Amino acid sequence: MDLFEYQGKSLFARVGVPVPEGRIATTPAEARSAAQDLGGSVVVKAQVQVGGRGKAGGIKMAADHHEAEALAAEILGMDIKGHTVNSVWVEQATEIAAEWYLSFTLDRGAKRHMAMCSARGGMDIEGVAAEDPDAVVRLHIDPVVGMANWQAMELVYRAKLDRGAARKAAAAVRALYGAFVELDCDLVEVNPLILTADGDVMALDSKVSLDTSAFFRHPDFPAFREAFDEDPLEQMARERGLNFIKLEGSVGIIGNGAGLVMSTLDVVSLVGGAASNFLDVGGGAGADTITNALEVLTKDPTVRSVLINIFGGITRCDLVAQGIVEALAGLDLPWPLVVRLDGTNAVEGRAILADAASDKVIPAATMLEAAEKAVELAGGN
Amino acid sequence: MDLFEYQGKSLFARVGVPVPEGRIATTPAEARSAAQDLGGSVVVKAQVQVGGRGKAGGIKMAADHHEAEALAAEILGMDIKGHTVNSVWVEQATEIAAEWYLSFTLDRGAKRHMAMCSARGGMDIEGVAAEDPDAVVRLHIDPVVGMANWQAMELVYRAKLDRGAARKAAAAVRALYGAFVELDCDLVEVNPLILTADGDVMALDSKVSLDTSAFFRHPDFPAFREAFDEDPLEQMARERGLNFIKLEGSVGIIGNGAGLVMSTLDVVSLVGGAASNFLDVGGGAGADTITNALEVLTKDPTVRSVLINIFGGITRCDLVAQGIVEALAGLDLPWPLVVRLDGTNAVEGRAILADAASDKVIPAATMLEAAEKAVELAGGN
Amino acid sequence: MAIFIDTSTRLLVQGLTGREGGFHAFRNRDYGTNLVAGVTPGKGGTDVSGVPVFDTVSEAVAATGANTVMTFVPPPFAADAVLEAAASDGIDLIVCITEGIPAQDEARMFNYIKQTSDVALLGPNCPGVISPGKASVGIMPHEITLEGRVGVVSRSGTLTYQAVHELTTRDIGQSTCVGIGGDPVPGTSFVDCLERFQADDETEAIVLIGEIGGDAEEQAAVFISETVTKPVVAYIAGFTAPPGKKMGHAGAIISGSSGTAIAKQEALEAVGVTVVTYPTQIGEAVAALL
Amino acid sequence: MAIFIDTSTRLLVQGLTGREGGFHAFRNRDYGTNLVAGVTPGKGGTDVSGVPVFDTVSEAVAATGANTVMTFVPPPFAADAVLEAAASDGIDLIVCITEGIPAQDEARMFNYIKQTSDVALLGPNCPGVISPGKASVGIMPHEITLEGRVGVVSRSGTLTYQAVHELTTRDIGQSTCVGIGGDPVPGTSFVDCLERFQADDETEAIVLIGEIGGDAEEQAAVFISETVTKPVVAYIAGFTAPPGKKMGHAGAIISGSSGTAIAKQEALEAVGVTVVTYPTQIGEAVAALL
Repeated sequence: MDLFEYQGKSLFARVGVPVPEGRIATTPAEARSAAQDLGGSVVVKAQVQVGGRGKAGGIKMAADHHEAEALAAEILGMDIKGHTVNSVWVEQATEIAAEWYLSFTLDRGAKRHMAMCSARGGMDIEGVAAEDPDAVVRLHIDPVVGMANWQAMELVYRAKLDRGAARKAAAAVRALYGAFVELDCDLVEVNPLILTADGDVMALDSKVSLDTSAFFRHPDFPAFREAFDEDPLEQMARERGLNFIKLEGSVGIIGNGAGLVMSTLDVVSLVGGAASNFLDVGGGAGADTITNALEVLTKDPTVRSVLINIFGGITRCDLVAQGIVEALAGLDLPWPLVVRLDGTNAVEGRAILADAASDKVIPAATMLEAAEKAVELAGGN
Repeated sequence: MDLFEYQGKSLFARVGVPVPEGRIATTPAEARSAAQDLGGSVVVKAQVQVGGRGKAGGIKMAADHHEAEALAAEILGMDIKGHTVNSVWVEQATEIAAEWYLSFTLDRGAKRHMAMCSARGGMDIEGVAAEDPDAVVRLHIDPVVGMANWQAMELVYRAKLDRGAARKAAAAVRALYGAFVELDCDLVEVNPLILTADGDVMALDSKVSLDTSAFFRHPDFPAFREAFDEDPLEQMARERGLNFIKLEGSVGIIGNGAGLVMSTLDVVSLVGGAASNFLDVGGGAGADTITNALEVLTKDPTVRSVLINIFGGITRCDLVAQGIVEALAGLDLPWPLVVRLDGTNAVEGRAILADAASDKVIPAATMLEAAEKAVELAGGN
Repeated sequence: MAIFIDTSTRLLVQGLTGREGGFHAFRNRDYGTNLVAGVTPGKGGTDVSGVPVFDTVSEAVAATGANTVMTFVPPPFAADAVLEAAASDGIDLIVCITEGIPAQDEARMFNYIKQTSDVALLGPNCPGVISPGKASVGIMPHEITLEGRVGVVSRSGTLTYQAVHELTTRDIGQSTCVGIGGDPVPGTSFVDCLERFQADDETEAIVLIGEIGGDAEEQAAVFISETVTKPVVAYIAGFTAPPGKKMGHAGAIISGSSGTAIAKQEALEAVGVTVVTYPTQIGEAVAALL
Repeated sequence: MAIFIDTSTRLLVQGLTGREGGFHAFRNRDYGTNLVAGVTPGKGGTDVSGVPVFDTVSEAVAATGANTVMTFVPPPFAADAVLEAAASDGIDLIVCITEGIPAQDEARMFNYIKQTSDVALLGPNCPGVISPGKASVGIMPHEITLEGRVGVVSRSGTLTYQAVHELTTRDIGQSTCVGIGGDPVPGTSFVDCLERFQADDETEAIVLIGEIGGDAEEQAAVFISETVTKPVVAYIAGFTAPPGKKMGHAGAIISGSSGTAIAKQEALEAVGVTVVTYPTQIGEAVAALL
């Protein structure tokens, strides 16, 4: 779960990494009063869960609170890569002596944590990494014991951060690694991590992605969502425990298992259609899960046909069929349903659908046949 | 550094292990007032840094504060295995449903932590271990990752602690292991760890030994010493950074390195004498260290001769000789000094002593010769 | 032979007394798997349909000679359970079905097991493994399998079933079908499975089902070119998946151009693997190579 | 050959810029040890008497080909420094001189190195190792040594010197003298050293200096009876040491009757080791066996 910059910074402050003081604002007036509180010049920063704000004009420096108000008025409501700016973070401006890059993530290839650090932060770090790989130092960390002090020092020295600030930088590196592990993050990225004119080390930005599987250890984390501008369909699906992603096409997809659903998307595309969503009901879906999934799709006006592709294992096809029948009865489904059932209790499931004898339900014997029918019913692409 | 029971219990409480409420008292009147505070029946427990208090009559149950006062009057001032009782711990009496034994220490052979647990606690646990080894369950713990929850459960089940209390017992086990590691203990022993009549798990005793090498991480730990009734000679030596243990004989021993000093004790004994102390000046002793060591021995009236046995490595024999010369000048040394110097700068050291030409200093060429002379000068045993 | 499990498998189930654990354990037993023990702390001394339940793995292993563990334990406790199984002498395979274990727990668990033990870990978040006609450990629908000589390995549960189904309906049997699970740190990788299939006398061809993300397929391609002499058919899912909305740059810097379906397809084709476009083509492609 | 160090040793000193570290490092160099680098974080790019100093071990190893590390780092930072050295490819021996490392740090350090690396660790709290005529790493007084064919291994620093002195004054030279250190968790045990001496062509006899506490001598006795064919002379210190004022029962339960000087003497004598009564007898006893 990706956090806003200011939310990530609140976590940094929790582990003792200095961040500039700031306030959140959702209106220009709030931004003015925030700037007035903070005093002096401030930075007004669009809060969006996507990179590239700076280039898009979402980060502006204001000399005083009047200018902060004017800039907030410009930035609030902006569209940045499809994300509407609903809030700005107003923070004290900082004098920067050096800008570094630092991140912690899992290196899936090595199955270990990876720290990356560069003295060339604050700019296009992917470009830096591509053009001069040595400029981004990588260091593996054994998750069993975590990051040792010597590793933090080695990272700092190898990345050639300012030597005079090495110990302070290493302390920030370890604290941020601590946040990565203890707060169950999938990603902690700071760009830039800065050296201030006063010789302190400070996180000027944050990109933090939380592992939702670990929320049982962090009961306060789900509340971060309240600030999100979540797609209503995705929110509805999430609240029903469904793994849903909105896409651009017209064929609604429901399947069990991420791999099978991805494969279904591919097959729909190969036969000339396009999926309107990715929806994985997971393992062991009951009838309720299926009616819930169908109800989510009824809220999406772009859907013109729906393909249900189930290969039963832990999931029982008879329960899936029962869920479809319940949805036919209880919901006003505005589109035809192509249904392919195989695996556990598939015979029983097909029989239940045949008994229901609804002209909205079109059975299919294979994934390919199902995709062809669903695309045809959606009227092609 | 061995703690009093009540000091160890204060550490247990810090890590969330329940202990009975109690107060420390150094007079019968304090004991009465402590018992009054606590209310109901109490236990009055001698605080000494040695085992076997119970058998020696150092633990008594009092029905009320009057009895507590009377019992404290009996116990305070008692001698338990050479330790004078200067304080008693007055704690609320607890109804005991079961008494267990639990300890954590380092198993030097396996080089891992070892947990030991028994359902037959509260009694002579060494006897239990000798007579029925299976009654004391042993479990190695990898210090790299510490004690997992499953290990705590395994310990509890294998030791056959009361099944209904397994989860509470395992939680106490893990908390006490946490104390062992995080508080840098050499030993954490609880005998008995009890199941109360209410089904709770509680530490009714504590034997905690702290690793003084780790005091830099625990700035509050040296203060535990203030309650100790330390031997004045040992205290003086400790404050001067010397490793000193008082013994029963008449030959004072000063050497560098624990192994060499132990060997010197053995040789003194083999030639018919007995050492009055163990005193290791450690590595790299300067002249000051030697004068300090000699000054400590001047405070010991049992010393009749002193043997200085130095094999220089990091320690320079010339500095040792210089320290002896300074002591001869500055202190009134009441006994003859047999000095054996070998290793780094031994020739220079011997020359310095020869130049000093004191009749109090008797050079010796070997350990054996030195021991023979020192024992002779002490007048035999 | 088969790989991972066969008729010598003696299965212990962590969480046998739970609804899911019990359901699948007895399905496995009905298939012929030798289910010898269950472990649920606090339920030691009881039994489920005659299968004895113990408080600890070591006690269960000592009493029953179990050599394989299946873990059905809720996510907050699953890593601890797997580490208990890994520490027990006598266990050489752990199949962790549990989905939703925190990534940090998985990373610690994987690395600690690798550093201190020789046990093989399948999963977590995997459907398990089935050696048709011999044994089944996990949640795969065994009805769709057929005894034979094709090894199947997959990161995705339901796509595994799809692939097996395509083989069985063409009368092509399987030596062993393995779901390695889709989590970021799977205990067993494609490479581990390819190595076992290559060494297995009863396996003549291999089907590999991959998907976008990570570089497991790229690593498999390298291993195939260096070591695997048996024919391999692959299918990759996710060509039309939307580009991941991954935050930050770290992932992109680490993975470079790898991780996309097209990159995986190209890597596999470059080392002679037949990569099919539709899952339905898996059967034909294998038939053509046998 | 000798063991641990010889003319191929390339020494890196952690803490070369400190007073103690510098003093002993240059004494080692004066003896003939090839001192190639120092490491002190923050002092990279400087040098001490021409020996280059680096910020990190990996940088120093890359630049100088160091294969042996001597650690002179204060106790609070020593375990971290040793782990840095152990993680560096190319280092195969670490000699940790530092005294006073917390026991918990030592236990973690020892076990993690054993689980993840093949590096040998001598110490902590040890005087080091000297292969007379070849190299010296540590704080031992090399003046008392003599090149020859007797291996010496000891838990005690000054007793090692005493033993070496007894040999040299009788013109009996040493192949290598090793102080394994007296801390509860020494990186290298008697058994490790006996194994190396047994395999070393240049060692004909072995002197072992033990002391009370632990069971290292008892383990050595078992190893000697099983594996060592070369003659062994031992000396044990601590016959008259007062019984340890150890608190609690755990230690007594673990060690049972082992740990006393007499138990160690008996264990060694039972496997044919000559155990002498006075340290001064070491020389005669070795002479009698050669």
